[in-house]
Amino acid sequence: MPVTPKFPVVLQVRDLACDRDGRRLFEGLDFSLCTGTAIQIKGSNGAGKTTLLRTLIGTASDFRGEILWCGSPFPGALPVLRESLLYIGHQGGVRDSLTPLENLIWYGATRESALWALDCVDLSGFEGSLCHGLSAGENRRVALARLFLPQAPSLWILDEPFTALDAVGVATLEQQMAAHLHSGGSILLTSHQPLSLGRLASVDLSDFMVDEPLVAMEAEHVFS
Amino acid sequence: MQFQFSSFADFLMMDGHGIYVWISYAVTFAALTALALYPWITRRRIQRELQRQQRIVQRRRKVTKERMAVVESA
Amino acid sequence: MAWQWFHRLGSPRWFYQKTGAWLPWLALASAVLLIVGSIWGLGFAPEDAKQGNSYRIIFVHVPAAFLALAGYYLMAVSGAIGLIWKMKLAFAVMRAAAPIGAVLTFIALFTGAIWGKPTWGAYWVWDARITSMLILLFLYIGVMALSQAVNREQVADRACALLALVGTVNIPIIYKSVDWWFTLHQPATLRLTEASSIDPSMFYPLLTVIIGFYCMYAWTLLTHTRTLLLRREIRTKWVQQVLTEGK
Amino acid sequence: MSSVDIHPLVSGARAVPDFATFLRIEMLLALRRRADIANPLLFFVSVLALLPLGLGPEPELLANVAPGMIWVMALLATLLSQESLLRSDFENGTLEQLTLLPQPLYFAVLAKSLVHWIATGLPLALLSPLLAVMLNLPGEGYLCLFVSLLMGTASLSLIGAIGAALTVAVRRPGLLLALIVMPLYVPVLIFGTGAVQAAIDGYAYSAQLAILAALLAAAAALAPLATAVAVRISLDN
Repeated sequence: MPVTPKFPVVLQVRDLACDRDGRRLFEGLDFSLCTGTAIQIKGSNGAGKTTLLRTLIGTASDFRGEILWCGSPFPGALPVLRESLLYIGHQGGVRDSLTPLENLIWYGATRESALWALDCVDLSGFEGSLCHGLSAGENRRVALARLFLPQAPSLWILDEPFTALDAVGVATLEQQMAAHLHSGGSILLTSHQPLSLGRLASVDLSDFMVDEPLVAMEAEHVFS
Repeated sequence: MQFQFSSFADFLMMDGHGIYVWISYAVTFAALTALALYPWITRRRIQRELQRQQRIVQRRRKVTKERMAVVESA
Repeated sequence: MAWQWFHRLGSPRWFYQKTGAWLPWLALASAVLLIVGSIWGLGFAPEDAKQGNSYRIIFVHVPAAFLALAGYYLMAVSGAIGLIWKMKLAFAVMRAAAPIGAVLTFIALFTGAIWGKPTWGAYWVWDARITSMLILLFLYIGVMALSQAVNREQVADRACALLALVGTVNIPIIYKSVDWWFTLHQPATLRLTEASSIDPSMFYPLLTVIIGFYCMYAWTLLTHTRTLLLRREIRTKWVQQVLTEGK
Repeated sequence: MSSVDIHPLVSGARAVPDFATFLRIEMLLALRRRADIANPLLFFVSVLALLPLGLGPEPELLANVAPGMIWVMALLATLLSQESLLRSDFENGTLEQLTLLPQPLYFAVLAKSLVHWIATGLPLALLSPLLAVMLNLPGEGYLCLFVSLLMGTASLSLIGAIGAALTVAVRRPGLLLALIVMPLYVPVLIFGTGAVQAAIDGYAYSAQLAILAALLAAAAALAPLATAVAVRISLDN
């Protein structure tokens, strides 16, 4: 039996280019995400950070290049990827007519684990009040409580997870991320602020920007 | 096969049904003509749009070139 | 290989260059057939025994109604091809087919209403066919409204294709139900187009106009698709060449 | 093989809500946002109450228009409440989360349509005897009106969800949803009113009800599929 490496690759991106409204956002993007590591996607506003994440979870389908989940290519690999995916987007996926507890139960949590996770994000006591009564930061913490559920999926894709969080919240989240990486999970996140995580790589989308998005294209594409 | 009407006026009248028949044909061919003309109009608009975009690109190139020159000379 | 052929057919540039050669012939054929057929139908076909001269509207009403329905299926099929193979050309054809189909449906409705006046004594009668045509017009308008409302072209393409497909599944049901509804509410009156036995002296001009309409439809669809392609592919070199040279 | 070591493909054990949880929470939401759904319903019931004031109180006249009027109002009530079916979920990101679940979107969409029907069609069907009394519908039509509304509104909810999914990302949908969905509602309307009319006239109406049931079966099988595709299309934005 060959020596199994400590950090095998789960998600591979090869020569990826994403378009939006006929405008090329970035091209030639290459990176690999291994178990136990995190990648921080950087880039200025409009560089395509959110589009990249939405491409990787399969919501946006306008890309060229290759994306591989555990070696098998998109879009065939998407159903398997979704089984180990936890995605929190710009909109947290929290319904304001539900209580934090009900929101977590909708995500498949049991009552006990939901209460525990809410306690972790310092929302104990709020589990029974409707979310539209909570502040923006508190709503964000309800969304992030999913990361604290036991049996959280192994791949975390997070879009600006630190927005609207206070210093304590940021510290708690960083701690949880470190624990997740330690237990063999992997994280892909966009954030403007510097992170203190052990195994962290960063990808700057500005390095893959197209110089002149308006210039005439030589090649033509039959399939959109 | 022969012409069914005795005179041209008769042809236009069609026993009192002329108005209905002629309006139908007129509207049909007007609509078909409008359909046929529409691509021409759009094409002209696209041409103008392309010229506008090319002007923008040229201006941007010129501006960046000038700026580069300023930076290099400084 | 079959795939290569398919791939090439899907290339907007190949399509644009290839169809450019067909256009004059199609235009000529449709002009000749439409003019000959119309004059034949208006002046030389014999008068109808029951309806008199007003029946001459048949020569524009029937072809328009024919193509309005066929056009919807064509739109849905090209939408399906676009959805399955993500082919940009198929979406362009679909988008071009919507307004053309809507105009043809309007022609069929309008001439049907005009025809109703001398036949039934009223412009609008809730006849099964006219009602079905009206619903078809709404289906077309729905697709066009959706394509206008969605901002991103690619999303609009796929949304319209899906809507067209849903409409296609529904059209037979709608037609059957409207037919049933009509027989329920009204005893069979004089139908506008009795398909039973049409005399050859009326059938040949009708056939001429129908073929003329088909040619016209093909020509219109091609020109609309071509302009749509120019707009969508404006960033490619070949489109910019076409646009700057062909002034 | 490439030089990198690739993690073997394994299915993650992701906690996933079951259909019952799903349905329960959707019901809870419908209950808490009842104004969104109830207001169109109440609006059309009040329109029906205004109708005799406009048409005149003659019992025969009202009885003549009753089946059609009640059915058109049912159609408009389901249509108007359809717009809020997916919109708030789209805005708060829950709809996107729904598409990321490993199980097919079909069941989630079906649950949503079911809850929509329970919140609009069912109360409307239950209210129908009252509306029928107000509009002087002959007694023979009551049962048929109730049953046809029960089945017909379920089809309307299912079909309308397609339109709701297609227009969910449109910023100002206005009457777009109505424009898209209205033609698709025609068969249900025709057979619904046809059944009630037949019942009033003393004919057998089981054939029409059977067709309504067939339409419902087809809608339940196909409409959520189309809705699921439409949701994915709308989210790719």
